[in-house]
Amino acid sequence: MKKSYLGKVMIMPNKKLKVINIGIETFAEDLRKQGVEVVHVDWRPPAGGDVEILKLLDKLEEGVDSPERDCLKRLTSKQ
Amino acid sequence: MISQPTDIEPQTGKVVISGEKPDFSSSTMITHPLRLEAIFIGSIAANRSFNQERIGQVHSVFRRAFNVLISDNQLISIVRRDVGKGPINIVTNLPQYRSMTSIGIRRKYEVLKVDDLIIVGNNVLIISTKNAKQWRPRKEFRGNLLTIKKMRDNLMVMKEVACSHGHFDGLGQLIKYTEDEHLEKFITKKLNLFARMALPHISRLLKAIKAGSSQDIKRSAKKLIGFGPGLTPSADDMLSGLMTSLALIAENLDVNMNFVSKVNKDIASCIPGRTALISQEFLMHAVAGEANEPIITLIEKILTAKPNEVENAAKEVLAIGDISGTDIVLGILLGSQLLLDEAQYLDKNI
Amino acid sequence: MFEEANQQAIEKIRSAQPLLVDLKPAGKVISRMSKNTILHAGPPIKWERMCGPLRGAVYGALMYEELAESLKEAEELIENGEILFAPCHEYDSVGPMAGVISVSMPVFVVKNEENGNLSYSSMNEGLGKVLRFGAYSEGVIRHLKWMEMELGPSLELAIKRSGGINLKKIISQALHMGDECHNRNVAATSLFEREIMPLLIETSLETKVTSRIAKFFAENDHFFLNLSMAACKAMMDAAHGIENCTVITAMSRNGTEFGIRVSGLGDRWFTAPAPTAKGLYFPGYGPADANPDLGDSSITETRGIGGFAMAAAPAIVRFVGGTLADAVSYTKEMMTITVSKDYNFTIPALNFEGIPMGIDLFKVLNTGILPIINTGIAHKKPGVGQIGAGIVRAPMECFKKALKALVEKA
Amino acid sequence: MVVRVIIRKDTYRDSVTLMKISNKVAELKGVLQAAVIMATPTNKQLLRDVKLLTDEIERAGPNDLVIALDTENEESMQIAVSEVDKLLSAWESMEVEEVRPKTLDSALSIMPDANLVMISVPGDFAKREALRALRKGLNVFLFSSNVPIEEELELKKISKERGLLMMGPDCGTAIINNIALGFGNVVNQGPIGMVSASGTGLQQVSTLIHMEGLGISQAIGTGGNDLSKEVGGMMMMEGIKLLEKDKKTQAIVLISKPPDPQTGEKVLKVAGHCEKPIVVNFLGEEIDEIGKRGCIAATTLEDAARAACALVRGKKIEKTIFTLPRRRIMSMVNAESSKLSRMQKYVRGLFSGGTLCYEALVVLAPLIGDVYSNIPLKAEYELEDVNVSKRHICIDMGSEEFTIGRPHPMIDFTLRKRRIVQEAKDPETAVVLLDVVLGYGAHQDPAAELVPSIADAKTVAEQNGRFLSVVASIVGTPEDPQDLRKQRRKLKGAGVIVMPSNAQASRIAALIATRGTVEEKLFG
Repeated sequence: MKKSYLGKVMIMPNKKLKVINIGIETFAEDLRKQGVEVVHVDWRPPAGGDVEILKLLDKLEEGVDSPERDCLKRLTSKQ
Repeated sequence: MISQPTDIEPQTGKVVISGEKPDFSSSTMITHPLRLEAIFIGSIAANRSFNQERIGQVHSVFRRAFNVLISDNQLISIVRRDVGKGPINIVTNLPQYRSMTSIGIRRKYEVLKVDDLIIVGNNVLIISTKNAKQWRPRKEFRGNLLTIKKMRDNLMVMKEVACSHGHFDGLGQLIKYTEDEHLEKFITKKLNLFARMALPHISRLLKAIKAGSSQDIKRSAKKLIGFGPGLTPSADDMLSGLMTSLALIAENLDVNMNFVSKVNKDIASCIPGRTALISQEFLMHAVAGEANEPIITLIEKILTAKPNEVENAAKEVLAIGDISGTDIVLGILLGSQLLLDEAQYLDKNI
Repeated sequence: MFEEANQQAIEKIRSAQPLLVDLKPAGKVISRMSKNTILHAGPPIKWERMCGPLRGAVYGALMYEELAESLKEAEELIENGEILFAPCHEYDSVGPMAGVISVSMPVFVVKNEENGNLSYSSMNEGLGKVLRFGAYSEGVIRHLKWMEMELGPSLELAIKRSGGINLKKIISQALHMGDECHNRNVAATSLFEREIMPLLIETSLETKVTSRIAKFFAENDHFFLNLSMAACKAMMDAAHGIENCTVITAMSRNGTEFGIRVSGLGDRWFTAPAPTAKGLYFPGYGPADANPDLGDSSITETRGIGGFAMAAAPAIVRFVGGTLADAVSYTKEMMTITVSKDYNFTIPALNFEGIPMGIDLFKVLNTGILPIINTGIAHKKPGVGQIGAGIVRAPMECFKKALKALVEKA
Repeated sequence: MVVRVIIRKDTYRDSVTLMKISNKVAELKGVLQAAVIMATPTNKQLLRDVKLLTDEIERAGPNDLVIALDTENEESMQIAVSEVDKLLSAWESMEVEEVRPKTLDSALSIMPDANLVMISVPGDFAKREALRALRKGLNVFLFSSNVPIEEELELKKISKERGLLMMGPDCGTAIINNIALGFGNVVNQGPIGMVSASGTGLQQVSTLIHMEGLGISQAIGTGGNDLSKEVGGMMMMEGIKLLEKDKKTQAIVLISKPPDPQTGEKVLKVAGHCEKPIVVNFLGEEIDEIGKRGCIAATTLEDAARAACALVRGKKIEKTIFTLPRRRIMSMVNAESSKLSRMQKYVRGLFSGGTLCYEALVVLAPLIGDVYSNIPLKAEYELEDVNVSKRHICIDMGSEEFTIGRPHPMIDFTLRKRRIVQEAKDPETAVVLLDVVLGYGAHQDPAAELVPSIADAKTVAEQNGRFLSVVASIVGTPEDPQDLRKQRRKLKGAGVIVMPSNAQASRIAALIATRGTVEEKLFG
């Protein structure tokens, strides 16, 4: 059974929120004002905002983009 | 809810950054300037820059600001919003994620003034001052004064915030021990090198101020100015906090003005040549109770506002530089305590 | 599965060893190259749709090959369908700007030792009125003849003596000397000359000849560009044609259309209208005079130098209207759309980070970040030449089309 | 002991940078001291004292940067020196501006231990980003709206499998570990947990709890559609389980607009089995429905807040009609209504918070009969044209028809200001009823925005021989950036009757509009 990340965030009282903000930048600033570490993503619409293309893309990437591999990737990327 | 990631912060949009979108109006091979708007211009910066064609030369470049050397060792600072208003500051709308060090400005670049434009380097940066408001550090505070007791409570609030949010690699470490006027007895406590070395001089300075002895004030000031880590040496920050608070509180509270201004003048007399240029600037203004807005606001809040406002104001100051903010707060704490004692004494006895 | 395929491609690109091994008239080395073949930059295009500079270059080439005496004759030939137009890329070749190569033009022969594949590129003519910008005056043709009769054969001898000049080495050194090997080649050109001159002298030509060649080199900072392109072509072709591979193996423009090729999608081109570069113009010119983007030189970006290595060339970041910080962020940005980095080529300003390697179709679409290309800006009228320099982004449309093709295939 | 100094003539670095260097180096093995200081006379003296002074420094001036190193041995000195050089040159070679990552992946490479992703991109793209975040084991706060329901379902399924928070889509606010996300208020940490499908509902309850002197343990937002038939209250049920486990939580409050019947039942069942006491406010939902399942039912957000507080304090739960005594209220009412002309008889509620609007409808309906709206209680009271008032109205100005192409009314007051004056022109308008929402994300000074148009409105009425009564409630705390007290003062200054809660504001509006005739009905 996977470890519950949520448990980490919610139940440990001194667990620090560390936030990645994608979209409206003022949200990032509001969090900084509250002393939260934030990384703001300078987001732009993928595929030039072409939703149909994105559907195709997701279809192709299904399986390729399997969660397990992502987790693995993150673990390795941390080293 | 909002269905577009439109950034509600307008200034990010304003800036025309060269690179992928150069401005086509000019069809010659000159470098394309970054255009900024000045929002506020400090009164002193205005005097220093606006009656001349050639303002000066870029002296130093930092992430949030760059300094221009005018003449006979005077500076003005061109700063990002997050630095805030100040007597020698020109506040621009450079968005926070752009660093002054990365917009092509280099040391020794010429800084010229054409009409209401400030031009840096060979058209590397052009700042329009057309819509800039003048800012002069306020001396009289707006809100009604609190009782001395309440002011003291506010000081405690500031102290607590500093203890929890401060950086203690400099003299700021002493904040924890400012209860007792005989500071030096804590010398045995585990202090960092700088705090340990500075402590005796600080407590001597405080005694000297109480006693009003110019000689001793100068003696210990000389030991302190330019002392400590950081670009603006730790002790300088402490002193500018001290002098600013003395001047401003004296201005607003019923205590002997001349006494204070004399203290500050004595300290001022020791400054020249003893510390880095930038630090010297801050000290010199502090003498007259002039400082960057966050510092003034903090002192104002201590005298007039509720604890939570003091807390926020203190956080603003603590955020200055790395350890500078904490050192400044130390100075404010010492200065305020001094004058509040004085004021209370007058309340009682006159 | 894409992942594995892409890793394969990356290995091919990383391990490629491009050597300059020969220099011969195109007809002698490029297969399928006939007397009436005209190779041009970018994806395939019919005469009717060719832009000014390209047409100019074609006229020039036909007259240079003495297939036509005048424009009129040239046009007749073309209208009678006697001329076979084809993209350089489809003949293992690359050419800057118009990129026109005809049968008797001497071309560099670059061999990828690792993989055995060959690539070819024309010799750089220098600046001013030149064929690649569509100039076809007598002077231009005379210069081409000189390159064919004197420069070509002489260099051929020298190159033969060298036993193969390692272009990878030169490029990686040049990146440490302020070149990005697309819009700036001063260092690379000097490095190349340092290798070639002694050999050239050994070949004991007349002093007059040697000095003419030396002078030609000295006046042409961009001589290495065509070699840089051939090297990149040799490296990228090694990664072409891998099943399920989504790495972009070619980006190229013919002045009308911008085209890309994807490793796993065979020799198909995915095209969109060519964008016009944004940048800085020489005195007296403006965007109105600019021709849409042109040339095979974006093969350098495809390999991860040029615009992708902008951070290596502070000298030209102002030239494309930016600051060093912008340059650094360009390179960092490109890293988000490539499969990997290549530490054979490092960038001092990024603390010796490797260059971005292997543009991934998926990453481009997922991030919406488009490949950035350093480019010269040609005047839209034939023969006027370069009027500025700047940057363009590859059009999103190309990548969308490629994805659709991939889906159909899957 | 080895001593060395590195001097950079006229070198300037941000003090932050300088300190980073000295701290980094000081951490190195074998380094006894590392000081980054300016070569001022006093600092030289110091170096002399600690035996770090060398001729080089003697020669340096107050504007020269000195890095003084003191290490155990030559070897560690070598390391330290090269480290300093590396660090300095790193900044010299390119003083990068703060890197702005372009994708979640690159952001993660900067902050590998991130644990929550906030997403506010357009709806079409929201799912992709959220999905990527969940797959990387990150909790998600999804602010974006217009996300198809089946996508929401997919996201929440995955989050459930992986034990992650999936707050939203269309999630306005949440309070996690005492941090306000999105449109949130600054409230104390405390014993009361919340799960809310309504942003403003969460804000109203959490702020009232704060004003009661208690606080919030965790307030989980679920997004507006969580209790729909399709989504089936997934996140709310997860939330309840979580708060049940959470040691800091003593009582739980659930907030939602009326849920889909089966879903509501499912949720209440889970709530019923929870060991901790649960207060439920499903605006307008039949009380006994909830009571049956062992939860405490609250008709208004305020009652929900007070009930939770009472539970924690072990006090008896009481309904609040007004916090002020009846007499005070009635004199306020008379003072206002006596000035009204005969024609003026309608309440005109203009809301920025959807839930607050709905609550007003629920409170007003039994008092003054049916109220027209763009989100009516009964279909027949749907306004055919939201821009034209008829009889009593309560309008949610945060809903689609008003927000297309412009920011939410909590940020952009243009439309509401215009409407206030418009209502003042209508001879039948007796009371304009407003909500004012403070906190992060909201306008930095709503009162300053409203006061001028309220003044205009009142003059318009006056010029036509009428008096316009304006009633408002403020959702916020004194700790909010806008400071509740400041806002209240400004509004009162403009002649606005400011009530402590939306419910109370609605009630007094009803009293004023009816000249107190509903007093008996109200106080019973």
